[in-house]
Order: sequence, then C-alpha cells, then structure tokens
Amino acid sequence: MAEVTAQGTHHRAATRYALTYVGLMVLTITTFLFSRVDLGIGSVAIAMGIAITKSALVVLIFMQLWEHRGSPRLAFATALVWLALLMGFVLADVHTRFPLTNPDRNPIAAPALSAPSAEKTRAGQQSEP
Amino acid sequence: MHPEAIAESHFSSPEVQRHAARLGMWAFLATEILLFAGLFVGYMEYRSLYHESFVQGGKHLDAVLATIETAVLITGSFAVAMAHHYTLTDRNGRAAVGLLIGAATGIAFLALHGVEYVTHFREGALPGKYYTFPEIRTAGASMFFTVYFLLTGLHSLHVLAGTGVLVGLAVLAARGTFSHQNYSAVENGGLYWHLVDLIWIFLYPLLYLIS
Amino acid sequence: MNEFLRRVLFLPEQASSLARQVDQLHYFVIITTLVMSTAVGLTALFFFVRFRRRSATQTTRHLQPPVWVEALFIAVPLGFFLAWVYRGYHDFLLLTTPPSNSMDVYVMAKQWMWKFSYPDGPNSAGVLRVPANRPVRLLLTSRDVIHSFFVPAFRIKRDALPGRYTETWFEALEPGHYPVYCAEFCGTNHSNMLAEVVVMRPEEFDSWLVEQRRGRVAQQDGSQTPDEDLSALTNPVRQGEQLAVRYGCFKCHTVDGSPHIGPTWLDLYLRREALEGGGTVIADETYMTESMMDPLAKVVRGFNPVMPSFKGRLSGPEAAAIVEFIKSLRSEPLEQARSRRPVYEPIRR
Amino acid sequence: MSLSAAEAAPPTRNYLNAETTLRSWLLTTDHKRIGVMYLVMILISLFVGGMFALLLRFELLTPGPTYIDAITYNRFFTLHGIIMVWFFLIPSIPSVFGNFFLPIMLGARDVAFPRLNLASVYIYVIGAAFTLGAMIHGGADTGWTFYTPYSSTTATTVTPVLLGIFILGFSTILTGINFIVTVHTMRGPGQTWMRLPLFVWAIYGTSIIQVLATPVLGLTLLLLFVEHAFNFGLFDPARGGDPLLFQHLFWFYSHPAVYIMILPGMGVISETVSCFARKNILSYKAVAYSSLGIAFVGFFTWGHHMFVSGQSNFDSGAFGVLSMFVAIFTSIKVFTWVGTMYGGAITFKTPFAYICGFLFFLVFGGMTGIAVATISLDVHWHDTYFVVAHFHFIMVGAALMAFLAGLHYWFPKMFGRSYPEGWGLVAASLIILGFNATFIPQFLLGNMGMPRRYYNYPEKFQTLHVASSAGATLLFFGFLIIFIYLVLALKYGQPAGDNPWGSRGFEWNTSSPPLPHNFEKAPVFDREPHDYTTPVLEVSHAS
Repeated sequence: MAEVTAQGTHHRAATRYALTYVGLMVLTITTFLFSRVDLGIGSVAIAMGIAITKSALVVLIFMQLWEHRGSPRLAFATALVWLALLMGFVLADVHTRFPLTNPDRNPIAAPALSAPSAEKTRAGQQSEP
Repeated sequence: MHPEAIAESHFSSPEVQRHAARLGMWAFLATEILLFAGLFVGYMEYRSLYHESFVQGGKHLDAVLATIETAVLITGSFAVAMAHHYTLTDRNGRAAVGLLIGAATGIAFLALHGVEYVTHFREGALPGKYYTFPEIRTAGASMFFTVYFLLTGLHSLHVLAGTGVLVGLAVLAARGTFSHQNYSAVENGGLYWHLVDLIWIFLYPLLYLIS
Repeated sequence: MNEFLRRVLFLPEQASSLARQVDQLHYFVIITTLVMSTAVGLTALFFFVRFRRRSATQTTRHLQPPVWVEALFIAVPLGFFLAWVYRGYHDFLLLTTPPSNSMDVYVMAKQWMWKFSYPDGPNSAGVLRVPANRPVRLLLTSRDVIHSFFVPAFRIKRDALPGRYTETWFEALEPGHYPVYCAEFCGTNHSNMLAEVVVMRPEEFDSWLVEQRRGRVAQQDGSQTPDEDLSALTNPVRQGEQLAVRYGCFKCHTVDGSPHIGPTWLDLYLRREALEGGGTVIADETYMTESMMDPLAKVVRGFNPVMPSFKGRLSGPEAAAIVEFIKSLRSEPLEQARSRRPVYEPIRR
Repeated sequence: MSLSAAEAAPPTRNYLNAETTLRSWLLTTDHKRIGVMYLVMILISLFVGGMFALLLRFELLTPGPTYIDAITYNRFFTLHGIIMVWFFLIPSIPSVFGNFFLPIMLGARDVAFPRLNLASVYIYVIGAAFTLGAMIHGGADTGWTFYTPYSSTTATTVTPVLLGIFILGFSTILTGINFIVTVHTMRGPGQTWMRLPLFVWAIYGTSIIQVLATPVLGLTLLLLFVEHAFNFGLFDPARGGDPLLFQHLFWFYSHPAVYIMILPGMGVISETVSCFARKNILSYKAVAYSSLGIAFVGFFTWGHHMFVSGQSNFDSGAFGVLSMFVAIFTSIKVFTWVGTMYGGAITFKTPFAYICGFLFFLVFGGMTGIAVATISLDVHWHDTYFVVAHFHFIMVGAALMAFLAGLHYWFPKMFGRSYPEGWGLVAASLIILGFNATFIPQFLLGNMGMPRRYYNYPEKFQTLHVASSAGATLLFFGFLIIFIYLVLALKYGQPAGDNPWGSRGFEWNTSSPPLPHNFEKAPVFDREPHDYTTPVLEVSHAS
C-alpha cells in the first residue's frame, strides 16, 4: 500500500478529483438529455451504461479503490456478485412461473365463472401476454 | 504540531491499523449494498410484472428536479473527497470547510427531495391503500409508488445519517485532530458518503429516466 | 419388498399413479443414508478401538493422504447426490405437469376450510369427489393467507396463494377416503383445516356429477357454501345485507363512510378503533359479534352508547352473515388487482 | 475423579481476577471477558428456548387441547424458533469461543475493534430486551419464518419481535466484520494462512456469511414492519404484491444462516478431533477450503425451501442441483475427521463422546437434508415433521453437540478448572440417547404425513408424539446435569494445568485462565497446528 505522503503526489490527487467531478457532472447532464429522446430499448442501455461509468468513477477515484488493492476490492466485488445472484434467481423465477401465479397483468379482471356456456368461449379468448 | 499517531496497543503498525479500518469500512459498505439489493430486486420484479405502470410512473416523476438532486450529491461527493485530500496534507481548516459543504449538499438534497414528496402527497400518488392518484389507472400503479417511496425513503435516511457523520467530522477537523497520520475517520466518513451517492447514481436513472 | 419398506418407514398407502415411483427414490435415498451413517459410526468406533492411546507421551506420524483419496471423498458422494437430484427433478416434472386430458377442479382455501368447485357443476366444502383412474388437475387459490393443499396418500402438496393460482394434479388408483391437510401455517385453527378426497368408481362419479348439475339431490354433501355469484339466499354477504335491513342497522350505521349515529361500516374490518375511556381494539370478527350481543362493553370513542343489544334476537349464523357483509365493505381503491374468478388456463403438454 | 474440595487455584494474575469491579466487566474491551459475557447470555437463551420446546412437547402428548389453547401454542413455537435461532444458535460458537480464542490463536492481544466488540454485546442485549417485551406482551404467532400475508395481517404483536431481531442483526454484522478484519490484519509473526487453526478458518467462513447475509434479513424485516404497519402492498396480492418475493428475500438470508449455525461447530470438531486423536488433521487444505466453500456456495441454494410454494420448475431444478454441491463440502469434512482418527492415539473423554454423537448426527441429518433437497421427495416431506426432524438433527444433534464439545474442551482454559469427567460422560450419553428418542420418531411422523406446527393432530400420530415427548424430557435432564456440574466445577473443580489435554492447538500456549493481554511476548508460529509428531512437553495429568 503506497502511503501517499510526498507533497507532489497530493497535488495530482486534487486535480484528479476535480477532473472526476467535471466528468460526473457532464455524464449526469448527458444521461438526462438522452432520456428526453425516446430510443426504445436503447435508452435503457444508454442510461445504465452512463450510470455504470459514473459509479466506476466514484468508486475508483473518490473512494480510492484504484490505490487500495487487495481485500477492499474483494469486499466490493463480492457484494456486487451477491446482488446479481439474488436478482438473477428471483427474476428467473418470476419469468418462468406457472403464468397464473403471477399477478394479473391486464387491468380488466377475467370474466367471472358462472354460466356453463362461458367455459367454452373463454377457453379460446384467454390469451396470456 | 501533529502528534505522531501511535498505533493502538494491539496493532503492529499505524499503517496496519489504517488498513484494518479501511477493510472494516468496506465490509460495512458491502452490507449497505446488500441492504439495497433487496429493494432493487423488488423494483426489477415489479417493473417486469407491471411494465406499463412503471413507464407511466417514471414519466410522471419530475426528472429535472432529480437531475438537480444528482448534481447536488455529486458536488457533495467532490467536496468530501477534497476534504480527505486536505487531511492528507495536514490542512484541517480546509478539510472542515469541505466536510461542511458536503453536509450542506446533504441537507439541500433532503430539502429538494422533500419538495418531491410533498407534491406526491398532495396528488395522492402514494403507496398501497393510500393510492388515490387518478391519472395512472393501470394494474400495479400503486406498486410503482410503493417501490419509489421505499427506495428513496431508505436512501434519504442514509443521506440524513451521512450528513450527521459529516457534521461530526467537520467539528473534529475544525479542532485540528486530523493529520496525514491520523485520517481514517475522514476516509471512512467519506467512503460512506460516496456510497450514498453511488446508490443514488443508480436510483436516478431507474426511477426517473428509463421509459 | 415395496410393501415391506413402505410399512417399515411408516409411509401412507400409495394411492396415486406416481406415488410408487416417488417412493422408489425414497427407499434408495433412505437406505443409502442409513448405510452411510452407520458406516461412518462403525469406522469411528473401529478406529477408536484400534488406535486407542497406549501411553501418555505417545506420538503419531504426520499422515498426508494421496490426492486420489481426497478426490474419492468428493467424487463418490457427488455422484450419488447428482444421480438423486436428476431422478428427483424428473419425477418432480411429472408431479407438476398435468396430462392434457385431466379434469379441472378449483380449490379455494379459506381461513380454516377447503372449498372445491367443479368448472360447470356443483361445489362443496371439505369433501372433494373425484373419479378413480382419471387425472384430476387442481387449480388452487386462497381467499386470505397462504395455505397448502397436502394429500399424503397421493404424495402431492402445493401452496395456495391468495389472489393467485397454482396448479397440481393427481390420478387416484382405487376408490377410498384419503385425508387432506393444510401444510402451510395459516393461523389459529391451522390444525383443524382438514378435508377429505373421496375417490369413487368412474361410472359412479359420472352419475353423481349429473345429479349434482341438475341439483335434484335433496341434500348436498357437506355444508353447501356456494360461490359468491349464486342466488341471494345462499350468499352470506347478500344475506347479511338483508338481515341488516331487517334489523334496522342502517338507521345508525352507514356503508359509504359518512359519519352517523354509529361508526360507519366502510373499511371497519381490521380497523384499530380507539375506545371510550382509553385503550384500542382491532375490529375483527370477535369484536363485531361481541358488539352486536353486548354493545355497551366496548363503545368507540366519540359515539354515545345508544345501541340496543341483539342477544336472543340474532342467531349465530345471522350474526356471522352480517359480519361477512361488514367485511365485504372495503373502499375500492382506484386500481386493485382483485383476486380473479377461476379462469381456464390451457394445459401445456 | 469426583468433585473434591480442591485447594484454591494459585492466585496468579489472569483476565478474571485482574480487576473484579462490576464496572470493569460492563465496560471491558477484553475479548475474553466479552466471550464469557456472551456465554452467560446465550446459556440463558438456551434455557428459555428449551423451556418453550418442553412446553410444546407436553402439549402434543394428546391429540386435542392438552393444557394450552391454539393461539398460545402458536406463540410458543414461534418464540421457541426465534429464541433458539437468533438468540442461541447464531451467536453461540462465534460470539463465545470465536471471541475468546480467535485473538489467542492468532497470537494477537485483542480483536481488531475492541470497542465495536463491546457495542455488539450491548446491541444483543437491547435486541433481547425488545423480543422479551414482545414475549410478555403475547408475542407473534407467525412462526420464525414470518410468511406474509399472514404475518402482515395478524393482530398479534409482530412489531417488537421484528425490531428485536432487526437490532440483533447489527450485533451479528459487527461481530462478523470484527473477525474478518482480525484474521486479515492481526495474524502473528510466521502465521501464514496455511498455518491458521481450522477453527479460525471456520470462524472466518462464518463471518463472511454473517456480513453478506444479515443485511438482507434486516431489509426483509424492515419491509415486513412497513407492510404490517402501513399496508403498502409490497407482499399483499390484493394490491399486486407477490408473497413469493418475501420468501425469496427471507430464505436468501435464512439458508446461509443455517450454515452460520453449523460451520463454527465444524471448526470446534476439527480442533477437538485432532486433540483427542492426538494426530494432525488428515488433509488440512481440504477442510480449510471446504469452510470457504460452504460459506460461498451456501448462498446459491435458498430455493430448496420453496419447491412447493409456487416457484417455477426451472428455479426448483436449478436450486436442487446447487444444493447438492454445498453438500459435498460437508462430506469432505466428515471423511477427513474420521480419517484423522486413523493412525491416532485416541482417548475417550467427554468431548470425544460429543464428537462421536456429532459425527453420526451430522451424517444422518445431513443426508436427510440431501434427501429433502431431492425435489420430488420434498413434495411429500415439505412442512411435515420430517423437515422438523432434519433440521433438529443438524441444529441440536450437530451444532449444539459441537458447542458442548467445545465447552468441555476449552472449559479448563477459560476458567482454570476442570469439570468432573464421570458426570460428563453420564450427561453425554443421556443427551445422545434423549436426542435419538426425541427426533427419530419425528422422522417417521413426517413420513406418515403429519404437518408442521399442528396444535392438534389426528389420532394415528399419537404414539410417536408420546415417544418424542418422552425423549425431550430425557434431553432436558441431560442439559440440566451439564449445567449443574459445570457451575459447580467453576468453584470446586480441580485446578487444571496450562495444557490438561496435552493439545498442540495454539490457544494452549497461554496460561489457563489466560493473562489479561494473552501473552507476555507474542508467540512465533513455526509449525502447523496440532502437529503431534514430537512428544508433548507437559504430560497431561488429567488422563
């Protein structure tokens, strides 16, 4: 762990922080402007991409993860892996469930069961999105 | 003038003690990330179940105000990073100023966010059974605002806690306790503040921008 | 052999088509478990006798096993476990994928009872009549909390989620009575929430079904608790409303939330009421029934105690019907994913 | 060697008599005193939780109501679960033996953050106070799993219980962080990762689980509190919520939590097997890495609690296969322990009796766990007494017996006196016998289809329930005997030397009870722990 002591290296740290700050502000404005333009699925990818770059800047520079190798990085990486693990399995479950176990997507409730004749007609019409 | 920081009796050297404090803080940050992980999972699940309501909900939220809040938090992060830099160069006065600016941005963020909450309360766009907002009527509309209030509520609590920490550190810095040997407290306070900013960096697009 | 092992392991009879197949894997797993744990126990005992300490200062060689021994420690158990889970998942898919020619039955779980209704025929509580040797698909739902439909004899179990549907299926082999339990904790009388699957010969079942449809059978089996949409006479909520009119409850209680002589019934169920003279109470079934019989016991703050007692005038079921009516008065939020009526979901093969 | 009025232990200075004011105990930052305080608190929790277990077993003697009504029974099994899981099993070995022996085994003077260590004690006390308050007020009746929507709509006092466990979660997180940093930064000279005692590896693995799993529990309880109080509808299907999301979040914590309970027990057994077989552990790397293996792979398997809950078939299959991988780490450890006895010099002392019990119950309990994770069998067994018997085999049979093995193995080191060997063996056999009599019938009850958490049950299950209740009383007397002779041994026990078992574990280098700062001069680690190739210096007069 290089202990930052010499005055010179400090000076560079200050400018590095300033540059990161400017970078973050620029990215914030760009992501806001991109959101005004509707690009469909692309807008989600761009927004997420910019968010990841911004968070990488904050973590590596502001939180000095760039200098402190070893166990701090391990702790941060494990937390992200566990986040992905939990999200992956829960979303996989939600998307592959018996369709009727998921909440009702279309606002109109399915017609009530009462008259026998309704049984046949509904069989065709019940299409799951 | 700055006392050579003697390592606490049971550490082998001051450097090991700082490394221990840093590792302990990063382990604590891992728990914070996993605390929000549960809520992000809830957001992703209900977004995939109620896509329509989440899109309309996202549009209804005020993206301009959110952008200002993001800028405020980033400025706070920058100020705290500079404060950490100043403690490394034994300039406690400037460090105190940096920390105070950080705390001020925290309060500003909470104020702006309070404005948002007030508009939602007035409109009736509230979670669960309190949801009486007429414009969005698709299935799961109240679920968007449930997830919105839980995510931003928990985050605001963390901003409040972070502001308290920064004010405490500013008072200590003003008294000149920190030095290039003894800066672990400012570093850990800064790490916590940057993490709070990190979580908002992901909240901001997920809630306000994606359509 | 199968019968012997089933009896030794206290397993209930194998009354469904898949029960025997599931039990075969059960025997294999349990026998390996017994063999493994006794082997470990005996080896430890043998080592203890063989290598007991002979002198207080005895030293031992530093043993390091060859790598293949450690690899064996990993490979052999892993082989067993993966074989089990492969066979287990194969059986599980059979257990949860109903054949396309199965007959549908809707199962509605309610706090502490099971109600069954056939798509185009009768419904009943506590007794599920099915034909033998014909697959039956159950579409499970619940009206309040999570319950779990468990028939030990068929080796099937599936949770019933409130407002959602889950499915399971079985094919009974021979006629008989098989108990049904609720396996997911659901409150005070979780242990009384029993039901029974009555398996009949196919032709007997068909004639029973026809009679049910024509409604000619004078006495329906089990207590007749109709679905919400049937005529007023048999619908507790509608019955409760008419009783409230007859006993003049609406002279003091409103149903739309507006203030009146007595507390409004809108959203009253499970609301925390502040009482006259301090303390609060949650307006659940017990409080409402008690207030009908002895209104002055717990008067809500801000209302004067003028309500007459209905003890002796209101019978038990009538009071329960009025409580059902009060419970149904919930302010409809603008958007609510109400628990839908049973719907037909084509069976994926 | 019966209890004789031993002469007073020579008054050498140690951590117990260095300062004896109450204030010195309450404000101590000495990891040994904190370990002793935790020992007292968790023994009280064990006693209270055990009482609830007995009350439940007596109620189940007859099918109908025996002496309490349904709602009280539901509250009793909820509190039995909560107290045993969170207040006894999770803190038991890490907070007591971890706190006491981790710094000594590393050659350190104290843990990395001593003040944080004391804070976690007081957070435990506050959490216990909230739950005690809820208990007196009537306590929740939802079971320790708090499944929604029952837990969010029941009128019983769920909130203080949630708050109590939420606060307790912080105590576990702080202990976890403390131990991770201690192992990383405070190892003594020459103490490489491959020379760490296996107990330290097990505590390190457990701390990783504590740090990574407990926050998700904190969030789940927070969301449940919000749902119970304000009905936001996150888990309420009527408002579009998904009850299965609660189960996913809850089991994402609770399955790794069962490894928090068993992993430290495995660490204790690794130490005690080496000592009483007087032989180095068979394959050190395999056992050390399987501790980490359990810690990491333990997080991939939570879905096997939800096979019948409406979870998708794909997820059920994935979780079933992954559950098998976490099982091989346990089997590596078991084969290594039994292999360690080969070529050893075994003496049969009380800890060794507990080791034998532990081995049999871990293998039998673990294999029934794999049986339950075999997806098609779980459909029949889920939420029946088979599952109850399985996890009691692991929690009581394995984890509690490992705790007792550790308590007897380290009692001389912690208090300077040795317990009566004869009574120890009597109590051990009573416990092993009582345990079998209690839980073997429950396996058969599960096979018959007797569901869990049933207040009254059909007639045909009664004989097995009576057998199980009889076993439970036997178990209770076993624990009572232990409690009595250990408390008496504190005062009247033979003064034990610095190394009564002749063990080559590093913690036996200090005096017993140890000095306030463990060592005069920091020990140098030049060999593997438990290396018995050279004769032990001090002949143990105990054997």
